[in-house]
Amino acid sequence: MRLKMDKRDGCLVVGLLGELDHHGATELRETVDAEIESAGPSCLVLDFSGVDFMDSSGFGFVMGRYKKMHRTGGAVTVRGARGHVKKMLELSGAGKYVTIE
Amino acid sequence: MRLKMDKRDGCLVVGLLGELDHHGATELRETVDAEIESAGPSCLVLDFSGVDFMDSSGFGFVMGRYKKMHRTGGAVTVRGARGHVKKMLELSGAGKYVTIE
Amino acid sequence: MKIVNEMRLTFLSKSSNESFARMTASAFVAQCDPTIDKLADIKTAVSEAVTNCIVHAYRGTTGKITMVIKLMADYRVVISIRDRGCGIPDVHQAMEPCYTSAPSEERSGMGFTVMETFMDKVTVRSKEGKGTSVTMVKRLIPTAAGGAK
Amino acid sequence: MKIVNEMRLTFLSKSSNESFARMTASAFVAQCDPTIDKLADIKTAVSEAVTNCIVHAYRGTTGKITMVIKLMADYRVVISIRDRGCGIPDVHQAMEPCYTSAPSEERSGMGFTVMETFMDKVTVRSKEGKGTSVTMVKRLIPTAAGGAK
Ligand SMILES: Nc1ncnc2c1ncn2[C@@H]1O[C@H](COP(=O)(O)OP(=O)(O)O)[C@@H](O)[C@H]1O
Ligand SMILES: Nc1ncnc2c1ncn2[C@@H]1O[C@H](COP(=O)(O)OP(=O)(O)O)[C@@H](O)[C@H]1O
Repeated sequence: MRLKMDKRDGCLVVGLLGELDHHGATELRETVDAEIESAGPSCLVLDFSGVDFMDSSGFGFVMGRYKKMHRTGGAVTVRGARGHVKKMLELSGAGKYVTIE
Repeated sequence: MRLKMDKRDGCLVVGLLGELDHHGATELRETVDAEIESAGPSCLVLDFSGVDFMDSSGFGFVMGRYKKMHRTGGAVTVRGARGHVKKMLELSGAGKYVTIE
Repeated sequence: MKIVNEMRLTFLSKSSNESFARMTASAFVAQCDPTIDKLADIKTAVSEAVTNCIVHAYRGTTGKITMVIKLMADYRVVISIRDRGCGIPDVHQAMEPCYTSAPSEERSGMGFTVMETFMDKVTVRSKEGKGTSVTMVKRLIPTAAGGAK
Repeated sequence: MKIVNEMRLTFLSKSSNESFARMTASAFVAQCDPTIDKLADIKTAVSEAVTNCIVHAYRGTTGKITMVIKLMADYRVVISIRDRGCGIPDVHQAMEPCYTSAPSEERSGMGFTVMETFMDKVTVRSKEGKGTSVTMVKRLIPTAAGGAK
């Protein structure tokens, strides 16, 4: 997977590109977490508009970032999911913890 | 494979869409030959701009149509091949028998 | 029921093979002209089963995973994914939503739930120390009783 | 030389599996980040070898074709395609450009020539009545001696 990271008004915006499976999630996790630790954003936006595929490893990735942000009181938004990826996010029940736009 | 057939000034123009392998060539052969027999064109144009892949079964397909047209004195032109398909046509030596544009 | 086409793929339990397994399944099933939605369902279920072999069955080692796909004359697709890894001590518990033996690795415990949601039938056979096989069935065209295409 | 990743695919000698075999090879080799040109070369060579199993080896019947792909640590890809079909009586003759035993079916006799043109090495082993195996090697990155990438 590839990443685009951007800071806007105290928010860290992470654009994910590619297939968010166990392999992809493993590739991204460290980079995103390192950025969260150094930037200390009050909110994290995960832009899923470039995600072509997601399985339950993607749920784990979203919830893992939620837990990390939650520790410092930060919020997580998932944005731009389409088609099958959107269906998967709904199935995951992640909407109870993070905002799905 | 899919086909588009069109008649222009005594020419039969056949647009091929898809992958021209042994499976694809087998699918097309009869349809194209039936059209040649019923229309009796003086020239046959094979439009390869929609061909994404070709292997040596494609050589056989081109030469087979050349032989058929040649019997009644008709000519064959292959048009629009790109990239790998073009490289394959050059390798085939078909240029000695048909016009490659 | 007659098998129209069949394939067997064996590959190593490396995470880079997850997408390869999905693509292979998708390329094979594509012969039946499934809808894009059904193809996505199948890719997702395959991804779950294959990931489980990599993450759980062969934890810390590299082993072989076998995927067999059968296209049936009645438009059912039967996919079975097998490993010779650690096996599952309690299959019933493993299949419960949110149960995972690896929460610290950000596993959600939703793998089997996803398979059951997207496929028509999921059967799991497992033996501790011997391995696990997951067989999943999907109907590509609803049966006559189920209505039109 | 160390094998980095490996797969084995078995499928039936149906012509609809020609594109499936190419796609599978392409999806597996894609892990090495080959150029688009080299990937097209590999797909073409795989297509030739698989088609030969369908058209010649199992003429008039349906048999099994096995494709094994190994990705080596030195960026070589080794692909072997095997059948248990009729075998080739004279391999040397079979590999000559334009030789075909089936001219009436619009075979061009260029299959082996295409494999040899697009791959770095092609080895054919065959035994009449037993089957044929074609092993093809392609270097994805030229060796140090061969120059830069
Ligand atoms: N192939 C397998 N081999 C061994 N254990 C498995 C296998 N597949 C699943 N399991 C067990 O079942 C549990 C639930 O699996 P699953 O629902 O896919 O969730 P997750 O993979 O997120 O843990 C896993 O945590 C693991 O303990
Ligand atoms: N797997 C095979 N089994 C049996 N015969 C084969 C096989 N592959 C090739 N041959 C023989 O070698 C000949 C040349 O093969 P090839 O160069 O691919 O050309 P073509 O397939 O167009 O005939 C074939 O015509 C056939 O007689």
